[in-house]
Amino acid sequence: MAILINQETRVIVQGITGRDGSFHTQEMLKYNTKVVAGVTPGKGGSEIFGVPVFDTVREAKNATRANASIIFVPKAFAPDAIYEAIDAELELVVCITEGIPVHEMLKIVSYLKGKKTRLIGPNSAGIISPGKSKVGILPPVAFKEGKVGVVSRSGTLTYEISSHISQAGFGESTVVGIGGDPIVGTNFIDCLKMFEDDPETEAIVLIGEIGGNDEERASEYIKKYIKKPVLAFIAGQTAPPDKRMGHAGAIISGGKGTAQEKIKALNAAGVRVFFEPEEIGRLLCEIFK
Amino acid sequence: MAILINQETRVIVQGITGRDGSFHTQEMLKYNTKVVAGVTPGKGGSEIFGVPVFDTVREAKNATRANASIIFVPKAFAPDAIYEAIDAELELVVCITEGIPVHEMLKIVSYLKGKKTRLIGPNSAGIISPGKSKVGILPPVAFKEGKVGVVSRSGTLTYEISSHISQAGFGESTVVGIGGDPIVGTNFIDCLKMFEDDPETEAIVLIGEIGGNDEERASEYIKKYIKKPVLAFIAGQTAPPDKRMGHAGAIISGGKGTAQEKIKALNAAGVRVFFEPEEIGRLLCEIFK
Amino acid sequence: MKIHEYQAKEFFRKYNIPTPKEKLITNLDEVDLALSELNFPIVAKAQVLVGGRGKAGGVQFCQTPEELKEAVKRILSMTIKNLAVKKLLLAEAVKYEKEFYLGITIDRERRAPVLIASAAGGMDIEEIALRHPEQIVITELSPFLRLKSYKAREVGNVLFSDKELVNKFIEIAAKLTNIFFDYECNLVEINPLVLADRELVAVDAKIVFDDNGLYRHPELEALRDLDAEEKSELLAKQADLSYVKLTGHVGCIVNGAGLAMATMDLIKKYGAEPANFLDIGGSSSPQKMREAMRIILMDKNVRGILVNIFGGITRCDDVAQGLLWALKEEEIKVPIVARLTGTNELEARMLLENSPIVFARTMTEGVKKIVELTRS
Amino acid sequence: MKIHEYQAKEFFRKYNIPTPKEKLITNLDEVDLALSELNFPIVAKAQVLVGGRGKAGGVQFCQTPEELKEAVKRILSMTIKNLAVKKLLLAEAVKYEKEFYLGITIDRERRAPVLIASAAGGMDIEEIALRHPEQIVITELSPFLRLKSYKAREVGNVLFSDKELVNKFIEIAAKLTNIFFDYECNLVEINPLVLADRELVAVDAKIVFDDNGLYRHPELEALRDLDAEEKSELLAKQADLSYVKLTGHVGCIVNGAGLAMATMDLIKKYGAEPANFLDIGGSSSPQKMREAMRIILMDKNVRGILVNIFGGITRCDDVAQGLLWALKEEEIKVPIVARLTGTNELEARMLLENSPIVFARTMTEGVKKIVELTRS
Repeated sequence: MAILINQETRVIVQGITGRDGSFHTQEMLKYNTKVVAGVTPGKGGSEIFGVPVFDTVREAKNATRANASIIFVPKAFAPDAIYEAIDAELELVVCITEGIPVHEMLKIVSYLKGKKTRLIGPNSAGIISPGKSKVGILPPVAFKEGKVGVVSRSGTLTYEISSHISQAGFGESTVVGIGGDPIVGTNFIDCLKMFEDDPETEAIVLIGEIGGNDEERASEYIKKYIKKPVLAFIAGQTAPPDKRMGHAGAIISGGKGTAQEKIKALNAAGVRVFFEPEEIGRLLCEIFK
Repeated sequence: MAILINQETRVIVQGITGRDGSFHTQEMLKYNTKVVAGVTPGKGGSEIFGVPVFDTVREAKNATRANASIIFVPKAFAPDAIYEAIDAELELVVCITEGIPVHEMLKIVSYLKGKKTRLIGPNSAGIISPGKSKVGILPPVAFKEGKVGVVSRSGTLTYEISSHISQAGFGESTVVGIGGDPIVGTNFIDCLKMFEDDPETEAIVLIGEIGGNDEERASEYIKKYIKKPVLAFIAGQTAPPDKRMGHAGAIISGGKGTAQEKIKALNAAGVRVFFEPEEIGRLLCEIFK
Repeated sequence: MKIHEYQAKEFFRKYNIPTPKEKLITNLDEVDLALSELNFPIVAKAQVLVGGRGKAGGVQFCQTPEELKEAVKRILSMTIKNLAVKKLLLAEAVKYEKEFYLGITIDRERRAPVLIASAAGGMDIEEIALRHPEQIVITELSPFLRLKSYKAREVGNVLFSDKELVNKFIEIAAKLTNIFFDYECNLVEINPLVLADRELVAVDAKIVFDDNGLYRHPELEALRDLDAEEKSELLAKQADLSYVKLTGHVGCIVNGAGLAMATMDLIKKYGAEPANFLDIGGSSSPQKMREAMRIILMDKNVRGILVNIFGGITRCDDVAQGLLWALKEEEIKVPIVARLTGTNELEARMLLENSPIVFARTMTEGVKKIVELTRS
Repeated sequence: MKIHEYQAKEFFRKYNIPTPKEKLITNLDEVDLALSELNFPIVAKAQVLVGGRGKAGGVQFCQTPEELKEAVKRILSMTIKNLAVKKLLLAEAVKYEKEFYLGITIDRERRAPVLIASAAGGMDIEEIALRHPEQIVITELSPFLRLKSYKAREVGNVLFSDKELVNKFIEIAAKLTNIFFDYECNLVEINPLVLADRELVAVDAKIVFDDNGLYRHPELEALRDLDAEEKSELLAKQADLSYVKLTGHVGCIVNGAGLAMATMDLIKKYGAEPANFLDIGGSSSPQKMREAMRIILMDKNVRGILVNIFGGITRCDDVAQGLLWALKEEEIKVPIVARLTGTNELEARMLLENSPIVFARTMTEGVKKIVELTRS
């Protein structure tokens, strides 16, 4: 099962001829992801690593029955790439591009209402369902097929924590990087819901960080609807207020969104919060003993 | 039953203190329409014909549990009045105002997608469910409680034809003026569907005119889904091509949208087309004999 | 509101859509000056606000100054569909390989703006649309997002196999879309858009503005060609009446466009021809009726007038007042039949009791009477 | 990017939002010239890019030239939260009856822009928001439609009972919304918006631009206050690194913001304090690592450096190359602990084999080692 992606997912790489796009196309192909097409406007008709390149997403979809895309397009063109994927009615769109202006994202989420597409990101590390498919930039070494669902706002921190889950022998059903920007297409709650419904997932790890209140809302949702055990890690406990920590999302403002508040909310929802990545192995052992 | 409006409809008049708004508020009150509130920005707190006036639709709705509105606001402000009614989540909005720029309507119909509101018009004569309620400017003298559903793009032509339906003794379940503009919120098909489902309606009269292809599409729909007898009148058989006939919608372009084509399509769908308003009485007699 | 090709081309230039080198002239004397800027071959094109100028001989290809002057003289003396040709556009002829069509308009069925394109551009695009719809590409636009380049590319890929041309097409389509939205147009059109020497050039141009949007772009009013509109139609517009002059003998004054068209249809059905379409509109005032009478009486073809009113907002007594006013001020020699139903019907009858106006109780009766009275 | 009050006020004036009469000065000599344009009482306000200037004594109300000069001298010599005050805004004091709050920002929960207003404006709006949320009015905006006047009216009716003031509020809200959208802001704010003599006046102004949107508004770059940013942070920005200087002793270089914050948290957990946040970002190059080392070594508080890399896109051998480069060019006296996992991990180890760098296998081990090595 897994969530969002599996062996059947047929992926278009938007921006396949760019530096990051071509590198990660190779990486995804190595992972046996069904990369069925690439899109670079003006380069349609060519081929890269055996993947046919098209000028537009619609052409690529029509020719290959693709149902998902991953976007490596530079930030100035990424919003259009997202609209294009939405208009082509792809089921899943994963946007890796970072640095998209937040006002563009406001328009995109407004446009998404009532549409068929699920958008992951932007500024996402992508998705991996270990052993099945990878639609993202996550390094496979950190992941192993298993029963823990991971959802995260971060990139490398996700690899770090997942590697401990893998080393402890549990492995992951699916790992989703929802992206670190203030406005993203899919939030914690959306993923929690999918994990709760996924029979392959037996525990959920949520990796949050300071800024916003997505973790607080997720806590309320967990309290009400999630029966599976949830563990959480929150980065940024030592971050000073009002200093930007790289992710646009990680701004503490008006006393809200601090690590302390998030941890309090998670604890109140019965979520076990851990403070050191490698602790996760021991905690999962306790749960599954 | 009737469609769209009945005794329970609670109406806000947007632009109640204007010339047309105040006149027709009186007329609707005379017809026992439940006009529960008026809206004129900046005049909230006053009262007109015993109807309380509010500054905004939301305030009016919250205070009076209104579920519909009728718009008499001048064309420059009418688009905002429509957005306001949509945002206040009214079920039904009837826009009488004519002369709204079509590009404004394009934005409005795009904004309407996925919203709860049904928009009638603009440039509509409104709706009457004889004996029950009137949300419009239609003169009651032409209408009588009965079993014929009437849907029309015109105003006075609707009164003319309805008056013959009434004089012939059949009367109307509901009469809907969908508006004569090229882009309107509700089209023939929407109304045909509602009339088909309405147990009080036993026959349907469709009043079209040249321009666009709403009648042609209605014909296809009738062929497939409408079991009740349908009669139709098409105005503009003598109109020269490419001359504007008052309604922005009534432009014949590229050979499409002529009265001849519409009549052909209607006939092919088994619709009886009549060519003189007073004929309708005799035709209904045949149907109900 | 339609504008002339030369005016539309000015919008194209403002938005950097490639056009041929052109000069507008209004008389023969201006040809020499124009020739100092243009190279032969030159196409002389009549500037009239109706279609079919080509078939009427209003477009001519010229190789020499003599040929051109001959053509200018001839075309400036032409009348195309009742419109005198007063302006002429001289354009350097473009030697092209292929003609395309590109237009943006409002699709009533989709209730959205659409971009329409075809590799089969030229004079007969309407024919193509009817007979070979598969040669027409249509894509829907969002009024909020305008034209996203991938949509233009989808279309361009159907039209061109050369990627460079696709990119040029995308640029032109984006600019044309901006004209469409910036000025609230009903239609912007390039037909033909030609491929010449690896460039795309707009050889003809058409723009139609939404009349309802004009009040938000007051600068467009200056583009109105007053010569091209019937004087009576202009007068009607000033009086806030909707009037179209036609060629029959029965004048008619009606409230509401649908009822007005139905009245015209019925006049025809009973054997006569309407002299006009005239809708006095929703609101009610004797003044409007007075103006309507003045405008109809300007038409010397009119042998009789039918007034057909279904009073709602329009009050029949207001209509009667206006009629009386007209009767007093104008010397009216033609018969008038009035059918006044609805609001204040009785008051109206009383007002007109001693006038020469013939009453009718129904629309059909009114039409029959006026047809009878105007039979020559 | 934040800008100063005086800069935000310039936007307000451009958009016709009423502001008090004001003059910016940078030294005492400019006071006399300013006084030729301003009337007493005057408020002198320190222009610094941090909150709390009022509580720090950076705002002073003055009745006389003497009082004002005294205040100017004092404030210009102040340092507020490590920032030296270099500019001072002199504003005619507005005698007001009531303070309001008006702001537009992005609500992450609603995923939409929101307009926020309160009749309880002034210094403690955050307190009000926490303790009396019912005194705050929030309304959602559409990014396509901006602020429709009925939404502003709904809010205005909550704040004001006087219709005229509601209309003035609607106007100001519309203008503020236009600034917000035109320049892609994260925040535009008037606090307080005061009611004075039946007028609404923006006494303070705050604008924060979305850093990701800045490239589309190059003119805004000129507004950046380079003095207010740490020199090392500016250098980092030029090198495309995300760096924040802090006050601890353990320098850290990490790839990814989340992992960087987690690393800092862990340093603290094991008893030390991080000297900085530094994210070398996703892409990989020895150059970036070299620059990161240079920037960290500028901080004289740093007693040791932890390099924590989970290689994905970032290649560990690139990181190692950058480290070697730095070791060669700089005289490094502090210990370095490196934890390099993931892509090309082995190559990295081989490269660094004979260097003084201490290896760690895990993040926790790396943190423990650097904390140990930097203990004073």
